[in-house]
Amino acid sequence: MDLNFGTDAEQYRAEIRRKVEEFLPDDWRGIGALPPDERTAFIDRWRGFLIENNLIAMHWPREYGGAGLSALEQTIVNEEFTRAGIPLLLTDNDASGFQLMANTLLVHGTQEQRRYFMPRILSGEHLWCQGFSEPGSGSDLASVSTSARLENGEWIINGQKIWTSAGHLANWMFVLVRTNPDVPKHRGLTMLLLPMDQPGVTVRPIRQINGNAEFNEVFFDDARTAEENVLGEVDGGWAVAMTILGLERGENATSMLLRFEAEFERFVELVKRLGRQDEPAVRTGVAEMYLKLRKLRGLSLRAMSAFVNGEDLGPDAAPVKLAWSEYWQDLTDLAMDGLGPEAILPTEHRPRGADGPDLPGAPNDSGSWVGTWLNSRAATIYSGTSEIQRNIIGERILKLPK
Amino acid sequence: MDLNFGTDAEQYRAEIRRKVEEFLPDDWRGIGALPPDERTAFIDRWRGFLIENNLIAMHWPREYGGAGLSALEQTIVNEEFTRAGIPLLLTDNDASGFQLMANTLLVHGTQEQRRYFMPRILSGEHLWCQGFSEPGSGSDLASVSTSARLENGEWIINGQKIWTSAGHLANWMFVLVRTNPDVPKHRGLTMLLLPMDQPGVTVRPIRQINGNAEFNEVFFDDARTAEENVLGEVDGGWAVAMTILGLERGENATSMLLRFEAEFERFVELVKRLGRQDEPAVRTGVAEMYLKLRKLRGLSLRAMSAFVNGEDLGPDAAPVKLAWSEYWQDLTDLAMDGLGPEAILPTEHRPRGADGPDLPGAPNDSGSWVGTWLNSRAATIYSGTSEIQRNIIGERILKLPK
Amino acid sequence: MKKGPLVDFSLSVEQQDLARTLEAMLTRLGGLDACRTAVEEDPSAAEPLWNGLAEMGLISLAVDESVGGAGLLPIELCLVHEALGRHLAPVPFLPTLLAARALSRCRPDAVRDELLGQVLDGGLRLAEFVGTDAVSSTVEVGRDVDGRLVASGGVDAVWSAATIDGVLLVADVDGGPRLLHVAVDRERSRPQPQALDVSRLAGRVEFDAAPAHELVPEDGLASLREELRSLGRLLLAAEQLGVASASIDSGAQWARERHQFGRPIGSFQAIKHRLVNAYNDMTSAWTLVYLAAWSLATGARSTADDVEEALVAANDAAMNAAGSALQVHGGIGFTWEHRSHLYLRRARANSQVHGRRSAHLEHIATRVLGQES
Amino acid sequence: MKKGPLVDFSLSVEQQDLARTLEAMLTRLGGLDACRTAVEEDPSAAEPLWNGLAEMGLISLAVDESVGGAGLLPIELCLVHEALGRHLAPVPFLPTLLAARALSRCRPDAVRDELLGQVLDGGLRLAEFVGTDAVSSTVEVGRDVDGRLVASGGVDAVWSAATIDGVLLVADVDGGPRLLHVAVDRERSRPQPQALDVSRLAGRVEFDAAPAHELVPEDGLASLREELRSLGRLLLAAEQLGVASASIDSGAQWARERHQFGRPIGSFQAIKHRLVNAYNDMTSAWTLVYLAAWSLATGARSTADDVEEALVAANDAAMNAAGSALQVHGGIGFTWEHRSHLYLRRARANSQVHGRRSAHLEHIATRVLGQES
Repeated sequence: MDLNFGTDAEQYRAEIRRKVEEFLPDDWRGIGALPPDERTAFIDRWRGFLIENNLIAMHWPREYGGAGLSALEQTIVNEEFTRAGIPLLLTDNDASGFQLMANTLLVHGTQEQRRYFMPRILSGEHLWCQGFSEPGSGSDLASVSTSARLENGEWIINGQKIWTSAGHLANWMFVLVRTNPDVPKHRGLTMLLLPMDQPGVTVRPIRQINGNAEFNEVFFDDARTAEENVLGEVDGGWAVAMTILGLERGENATSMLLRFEAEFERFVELVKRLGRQDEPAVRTGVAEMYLKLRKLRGLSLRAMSAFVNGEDLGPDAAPVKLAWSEYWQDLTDLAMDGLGPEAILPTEHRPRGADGPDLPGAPNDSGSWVGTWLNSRAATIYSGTSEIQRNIIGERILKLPK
Repeated sequence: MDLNFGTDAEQYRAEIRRKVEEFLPDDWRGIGALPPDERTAFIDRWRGFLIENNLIAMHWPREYGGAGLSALEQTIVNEEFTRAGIPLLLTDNDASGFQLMANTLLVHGTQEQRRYFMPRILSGEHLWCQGFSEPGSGSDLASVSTSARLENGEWIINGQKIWTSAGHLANWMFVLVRTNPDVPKHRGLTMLLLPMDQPGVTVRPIRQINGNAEFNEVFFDDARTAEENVLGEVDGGWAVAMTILGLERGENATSMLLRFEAEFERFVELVKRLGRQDEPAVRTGVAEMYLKLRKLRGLSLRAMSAFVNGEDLGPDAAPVKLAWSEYWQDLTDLAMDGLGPEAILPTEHRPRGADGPDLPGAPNDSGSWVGTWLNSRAATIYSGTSEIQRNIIGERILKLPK
Repeated sequence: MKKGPLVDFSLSVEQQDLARTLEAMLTRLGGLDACRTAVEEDPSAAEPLWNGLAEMGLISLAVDESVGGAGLLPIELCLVHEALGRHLAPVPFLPTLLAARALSRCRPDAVRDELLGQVLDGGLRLAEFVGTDAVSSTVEVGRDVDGRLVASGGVDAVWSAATIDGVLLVADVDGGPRLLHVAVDRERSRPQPQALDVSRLAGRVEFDAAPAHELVPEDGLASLREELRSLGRLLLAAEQLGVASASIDSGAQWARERHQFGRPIGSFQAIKHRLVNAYNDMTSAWTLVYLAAWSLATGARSTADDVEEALVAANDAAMNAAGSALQVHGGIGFTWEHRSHLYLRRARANSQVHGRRSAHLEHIATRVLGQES
Repeated sequence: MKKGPLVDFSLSVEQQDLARTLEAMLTRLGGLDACRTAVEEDPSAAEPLWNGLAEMGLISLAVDESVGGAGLLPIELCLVHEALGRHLAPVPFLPTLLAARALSRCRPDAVRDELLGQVLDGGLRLAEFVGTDAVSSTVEVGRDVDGRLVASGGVDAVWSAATIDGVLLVADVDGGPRLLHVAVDRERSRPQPQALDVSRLAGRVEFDAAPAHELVPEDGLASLREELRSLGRLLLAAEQLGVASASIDSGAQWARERHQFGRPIGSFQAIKHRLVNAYNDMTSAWTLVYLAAWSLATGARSTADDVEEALVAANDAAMNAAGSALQVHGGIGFTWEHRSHLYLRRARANSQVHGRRSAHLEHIATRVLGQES
């Protein structure tokens, strides 16, 4: 057990921090402080910085155009970018492309697939999305019914997917389909790679309760893809899906933590701005939240430690997800209570993503907190509901029966 | 809706209160304030008072020697006795005899059974206990395996019961046994009435975590009872058991509430004695507990209203049980936190029953709270665990599937 | 001794009729769908509902008989607000009712009498900031050339802002707080889309030298404010019971229908017990709301405290129920098209109106433990 | 750049060996059964355990090398206390260890040297009230005819009271607080059966003109008390992790074996998720305890705060785990014979030692929000 950061790591961190500081303007307060219409231009300049410093695909091996950084270096870079108030993903499709698709190709892809797809992710030519859930298959993923059959060297796909993040912006999709209806449900699935720009594919955005539309329904009506566009084995799609769902490896554990720590500071500022810091129930509530944040810190550091030391976190990733999603809902509930009548007609500022705290540098106002409160409601549902997370811990760690 | 007490009721209450006050000594502070060795003598005098005022079996019909009080009158009497700090049950067997057995005889007993057994309960000749749970059958009561077979006009009983309250003091038991192993499990059960003073019955007390032994294991080794000692139908014991388990009719709803309200006052006294009333987390915790107590009050009044108005509370009894048992555990946890190091070596005063707050008038000391804290741990287990209560509400009120 | 009455929670035949009639009307007029249409497309979709409520004469339940009402009937009003909450009625019924109560408790004059008459007829919709403070209020009151009071400025968080005819508020006049009615030009009011509770069509109402009329409370302004605060809190608490009940019904229905892993999800205890906890919270809050209504009806000294405790319990119950219903629905509950967020927003917005939970807790602590020293 | 080290939570080979050896010894010496025997029948049943710990020389992990120890090793000490908590070891190891630490930080003299030597050899069991206040302390210190210090009175809540050889405590001498060692006559000490934690065999220790010796802390008494408070809290928190872990194991095992309604009860989510919540509490508390141990080991300025937060988290985790295990066991868990209550009592008693949860919360609030004004 050694809970210090090593000297080498601190040197590397200092180097990254210096580069970032040189790049950023003097009055930089985080991307949330930029007027929304200037953010795209900033992201483009930032992409240039990443390319210049060979940090654009930092976790990919060099042979596919990545930076080949070690787990420790990735962690440090992610932390430093987060600390600077810069999002780690530059487009809405980066999570699916740079992270999920690329990492899965490295596990299950053929050499040809890697050589073909990875450079196109890097260049931005291919923008990926994922097709897993269906209206009838949410927590019970193995029950998907979208079907694919092989005809004349092409897969013909019919059915529907839902909750496809950034599907309206993507031109490729990895999609879990049923290729054999006659075997037990886990064994008849295949992961296909599918070009979206074709008549058989229809994308319909879903408006969420925060007013945004990040997710989509995707309909397949004799959609087609080439026979070789199978990731992994035919009828072996379940294993590939499990790889993808298990890709929460820990490189973001501490950068996510930094976002929550920054948000907690905003929360304390809010409490003080509202003048409620002497109220007994506020003091008690804030102390309880701080304790939860500290526990989240402990769990996040442990997850990061496992990642850096090359261990597989496995089911121990579930307590981290549970901790942050439930902490987040409690914190935003407390912020809403603090806002009182201000929250009824909030400012027009609306945080966009439901994946975590408002952007760094964003105004600390009623719009920010009302939007964040709404967004936080989704956190116990996506990426495996809290109920499923608890089942995972109960069955895989405590060995309780199904 | 009429949430006042009526004038007639208030007159009756005043009359009862006057009689009780006349009986009690001037310095009376509740039975818990008596030295333990004087309590039995007091209970004996109190029994005389009850007999004299025809209140000894107040809910029984007059033809069986009861007072035949209306539901409203029973409620008022129970409240007044409780307010005066006198326990409603005079012996440990009264709950099984005066309440469960007598009320069940009134529903399922034959005229002969009522005429034979009820006077003997009244005189104290028969002291009853119940035999339901078995080591393998707790929440799943229908799976009991203690067996009875008919031989030469007698039932021969073999098996084991557990959690028999006051079984070591009883001389009769109503016992749920399997008389037909070849039908679905709910349909092969019979409720037998069994004399305990016989060689085939062995009673072994179970020491509880509070150091007391109120419960027992009871072993049957060719125990016998006469063929006619069946309550209800042969193989119809499940219906009788359900009647018994449903006998929480509401007459005690408000007297139980009064006990918790008195305990809350003791708790507030304790907080002040410890000088912790200005601590923010104490203020918050006390306010949250008070809110829970108020909710318990609302639920208890509703249960009493249903009883007085002749309605069957049915599954709506479950929220009351859940509310008080979980409130009680939270309150005693808070009291333990307040006690701090005092609780490590508490006074020797140990509250006895796990069925509710310490006796009225008992010393407000560390022994009282440590003992009550331990006792409260059982409240979410006995009389249907919290898990079972929630199933009942979910399935019978919200119509959720099993 | 005869049976009861003694703490009888059952509804009288008249009360049952009232609840049934109102429920039937709300269902006939489209229930939640009407709300959805009013929110998404055309605010006037809520007109039939307002007219239906007006025809039932429900405002009169908050006005004494001496001034043309039916007498203040808190139990009946709670039943009404439970139903309105259940259907998320997108009309400014509660503020109008509270304004009517306020008008009825003011010294009669021509303006008051006309306003009260119109309100009782359902011809006027009012906003009310007497029992609560107006949000972001910037109202300046002066006099026009004829010496008549005129108000300029605006208030935020007005329910159904686009349909409001006037506002009852407290503002400084000649150096002291006065109760005023300010006429509203509907052209200057509109709902704002970022409102927390989109089903309220809440928004900002602005005045520019609008005619204002001073009203004189019979028992003084402070006493009127206190009365309206208790009544407003009680009825909002009752509305929260309706929000909770509809949320639990919605969640339970989905849990019965939705299958995963070959079973209805309601058979999983994680789902079942979550809904049960919400049901228990609602049930206990229900008892506190009606006990508080009884306190108010009988003028009990504990009324303000009883109402405060009922309000906290009802807010908690509504938030728990709406949050649980959303979670039980999973992804579909997070979509704009689904009703889950409408209930969640209503539950939360209602919780914001009458003081913070943290402040209520400290009031309770003070009652139990005494002032913090 | 090479891999790590960077926040590495994994145990070194030596640490794993230490944990394994200790666990094996505790199991070999009867584990919980030995505790049960010591509690129910004969306190001397715990002797082999004490001797085993002494042979392993574990006290030396709290004593600097300069005075004969192995250097203060908080991580290793946490591992040791996790194991002791898991087995509810009925020996006064922690107070003796803290006393040893205190002795090692005092100015050497003949008495100190002899006491320290004996403690390091395992020949002495001490109670310690330096980092905490003694409970119900009524100690009066005076001088005998030869001018030597003597103490009379007693202290409550001494662990393993019947086996204690001496007490380290702070008492007034000549008008100021001093650190004293008071020799104990074992005949005057006994466990008391109503003790909350029966497995501690806690009781009252009394003195009657017992020889007392003043010890002089090298860096002053206040600084020593603070150091011992942090170390004591940390190790008690580590013990709570062991209590939590054993409780969860016990509950999970029962949930796998016990069948009701034709299924193992662990397949019901009400049971499964309850144990999972306890596991999550324990896991997060585990990380805070070891991070706090690291702070203490490296002398971080945040040590006292880190330790306080770890302690609250570990107390909560132990209470949740022990309470959940009892509930999962149902009736059988409420019996004296079952181990559930031993864990519950230990978890609760440990939570009573180092300040109230409410007070810790207010300290945290002050750190985050500033003093209440």
